[in-house]
Amino acid sequence: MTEGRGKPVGLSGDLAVAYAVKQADVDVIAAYPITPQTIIVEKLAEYVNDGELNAAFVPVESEHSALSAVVGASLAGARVFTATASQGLALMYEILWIASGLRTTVVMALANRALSPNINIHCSHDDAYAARDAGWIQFFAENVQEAYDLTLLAFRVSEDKKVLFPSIINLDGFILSHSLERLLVLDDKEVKEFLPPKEPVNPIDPDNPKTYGPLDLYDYYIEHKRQQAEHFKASYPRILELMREFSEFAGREYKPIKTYGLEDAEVAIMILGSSAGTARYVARKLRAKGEKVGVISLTLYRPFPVNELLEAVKGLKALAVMDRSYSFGSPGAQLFMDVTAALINAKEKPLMFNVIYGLGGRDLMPDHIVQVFEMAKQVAKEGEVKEAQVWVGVRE
Amino acid sequence: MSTKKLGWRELPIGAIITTPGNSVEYKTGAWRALKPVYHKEKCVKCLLCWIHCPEPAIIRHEDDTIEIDYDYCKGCGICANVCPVKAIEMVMER
Amino acid sequence: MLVEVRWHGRGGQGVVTSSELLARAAIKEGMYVYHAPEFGPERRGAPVRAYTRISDEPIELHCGIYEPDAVVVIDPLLQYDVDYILAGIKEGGLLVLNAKEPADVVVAKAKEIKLKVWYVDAYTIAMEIFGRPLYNTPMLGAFVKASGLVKLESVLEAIKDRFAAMGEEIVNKNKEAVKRAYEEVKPYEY
Amino acid sequence: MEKELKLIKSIKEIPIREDFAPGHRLCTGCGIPQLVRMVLKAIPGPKVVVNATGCLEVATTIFPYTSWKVPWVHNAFENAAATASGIEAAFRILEKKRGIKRPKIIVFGGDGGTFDIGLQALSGALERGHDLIYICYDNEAYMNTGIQRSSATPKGAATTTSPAGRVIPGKLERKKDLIGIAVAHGVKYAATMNPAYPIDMYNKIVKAASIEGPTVLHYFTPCPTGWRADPSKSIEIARLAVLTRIWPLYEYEDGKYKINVLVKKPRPVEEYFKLQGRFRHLLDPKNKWLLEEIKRDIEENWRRLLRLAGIEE
Repeated sequence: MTEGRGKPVGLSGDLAVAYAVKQADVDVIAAYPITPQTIIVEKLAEYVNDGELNAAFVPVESEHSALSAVVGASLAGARVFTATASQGLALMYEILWIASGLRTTVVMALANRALSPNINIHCSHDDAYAARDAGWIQFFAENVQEAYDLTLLAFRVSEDKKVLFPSIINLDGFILSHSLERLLVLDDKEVKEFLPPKEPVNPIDPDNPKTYGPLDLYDYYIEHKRQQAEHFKASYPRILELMREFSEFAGREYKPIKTYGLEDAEVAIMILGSSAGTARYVARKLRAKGEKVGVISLTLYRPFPVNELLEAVKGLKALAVMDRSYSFGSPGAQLFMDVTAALINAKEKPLMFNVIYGLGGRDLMPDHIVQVFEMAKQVAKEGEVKEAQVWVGVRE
Repeated sequence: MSTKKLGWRELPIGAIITTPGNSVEYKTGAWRALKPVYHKEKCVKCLLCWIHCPEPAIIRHEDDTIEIDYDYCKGCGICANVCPVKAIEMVMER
Repeated sequence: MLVEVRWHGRGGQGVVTSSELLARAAIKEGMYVYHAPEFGPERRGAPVRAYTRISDEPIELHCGIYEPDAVVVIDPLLQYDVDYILAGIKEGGLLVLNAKEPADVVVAKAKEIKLKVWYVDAYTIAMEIFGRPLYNTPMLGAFVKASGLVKLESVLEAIKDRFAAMGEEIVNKNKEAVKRAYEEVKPYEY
Repeated sequence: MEKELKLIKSIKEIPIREDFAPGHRLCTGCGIPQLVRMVLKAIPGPKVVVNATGCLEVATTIFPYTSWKVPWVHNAFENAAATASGIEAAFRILEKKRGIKRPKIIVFGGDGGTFDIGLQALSGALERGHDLIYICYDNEAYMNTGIQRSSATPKGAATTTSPAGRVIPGKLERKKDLIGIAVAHGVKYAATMNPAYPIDMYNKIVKAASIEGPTVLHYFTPCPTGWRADPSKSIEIARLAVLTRIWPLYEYEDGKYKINVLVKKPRPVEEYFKLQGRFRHLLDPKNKWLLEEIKRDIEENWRRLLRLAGIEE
């Protein structure tokens, strides 16, 4: 990541998100506290009560109501924000689908946290994956700078007339949410240039009454779903354009997919969130010793960058797809299923296996990454996958 | 929205309905078994039938006489029941 | 250059704040940082760790610190818990203790792995300045002197930013605590 | 600033304009449309309707048709009050920031969406003090899913999940006190309404709409299907509910309770029960104990209201 524009400051992931939301001049915030997201909404409440942000802060009584309220506010034409994690996302689940189906422009920060049981406040990607089918654009931040930038970008993307879908910015609970990093923050005026006030499409208007959220039976439901699906797919090139625009604007490059070392890598790790940096750190050291290893990570998880992935894996002999979650009874965990499905018809594709790591905040250490690269090398050497799914960082 | 069922490309986004009150295109009069008949000469213009009608299928005129809109009347009989002077009578549909 | 510092203390002593202030001071000098509290519900009195990673290049590592270049023990009693505080510390690394005199047990181990040991009586400093055993800013001052990693002025500025909302008195007391420890901390001669 | 209230004395004063179109698919003889028509008539300015999942929602907006000539929003079952909160908050801030005119927010929820699954969201909205009128159309069971008991189902009523069985003769629990719940949240105005009393109803809606902040209206909704009653008798049944003291018409305003229809000599509850299949088993001598219990409950509730209204017995 290049430096780009902005003033250097030290902020935690949560505070960086809150700062971006303030700069976005959001109109309505509704949220319910849940660790590790709480700091975001506490800070936003402070901005509002100190008069630094002219927004309505709706201190709802549950996450279900948080998302319900911002859905309503978005339909009314407001720029809206909420944040949650884990159980909160699970409680919102029903409304996730409605938020997308009604084509709202909700932006939500998800400070990724493991789902119960057992209750744990630390990082897993269970919550992000739980939202994957619901029609939300999903970004994964790798560091605090990205959490900030992607929050600003998310408003622009969601409200774009060629998109009109809600967005989630994933930031690893504690590892990013509560950790302070140096980042560059843009000037308020610059943010306004990139992100002008929302121009609502079909807002609630008593002079032009519309019916939102009707009963939709078998004679129309499937057409509406098809439309939503096609529009979601079609949003992809537009998201790409907006990522490019933001990159130029901020001087920091954003692409749906990040690759490292793939020009000559024989084996690679694919991973989401803050651990991508750890993987790259290890890969860099290994490459310095002449090992042909690489790392793939996603900044954009939904819509899934299929073509970019196809391009990236060319020449790879083995790919370890790492999931910070588990999908019971399925052929692989969630990212693994995405990746294998994306590559299924590719002429050239690596052997793939799934690595489960980091559940409930178990630290992913550089040694674990070394271990996974070793497994990948073994698979590449043997030309077959003996174990389709393995766990690292767990006591046997 | 006409009777032609639109494809996904033509439908408004978000499944919204942009034509307020277009349920009038759906005639519920066919549900009716009993039919209210209005006897204007008996009517005392109390408007109880008008205010209690669940559709609304009772049209209130400027002079507070009424007219029954058989396109929508489901024949519940509330109007006949609330009429204090029996100006509405329920009869067999056919 | 990548320097990894691990802070040891107990809940309520400001371990996390020490690490955060160091990170903020480093940012002022144009460096990259990753400051992370030990993740877990904080309980007053329970042992707590915090991590500061400082580099002149962007930091990609997002994991805990297992092989620190420096360890700062802000609680005076934890120096007896030698294996815990020195776990993974690099040979020849820096150890900063809150102690009138380093305990024999810690000195013995430190000598074995050639640590540079510095110590300061942060208890006395804290009691005289705050009237309470608040060790975070004195131990930060001690670390800054012992490590030379950041300038004293950067730390003082970071304190001003961090405590401004709490009023001038708090800012000044913390500055004073940093400065006194900065002056009083001394290397242990084996 | 006191707004001048346009209260009415005669049905003739009720505006002709209809913002609720026919062609909806509510059951024959349903009591809900009368409420909706009245609300849209009594609140003339710009307004937005938020609707919880339920009979009203499904029957009036079957895509591609809508009976609504005002903006209408349905989100889900339990979150109408939360959705309305967000809309209200949005318009309030958009009014400040962009000069957009703030409409009146009206919420309709059935008894399921209000008493049960939506109670938390309603409590939150009332506590936060959003400027909205929450109206519960209470048909005393989950009618949309096919007549299952709710916490608004009255004692003794048979539903599909509280059937009049050989051992347990219908629902044995009392109905929740929605107005009490609303008042406990500190709302300025709350009232019960009944379709047999249209002028009272109209004026209550006008009063509720005149208040800045949350208000709660509780409407008795005859349901011929769920109550196993003659659709033509919906209004007759509704009136009997008041005259038997089963559904007292009262309001809470500025800290005071007022009984709007002071029933001096109540009609026998049996008259009300015999018109509805859901209560018919109560007239069986073997269930006399339950009937007696219900009568005591009604009596007790009436005395409670008299006390609240400061009326000597």
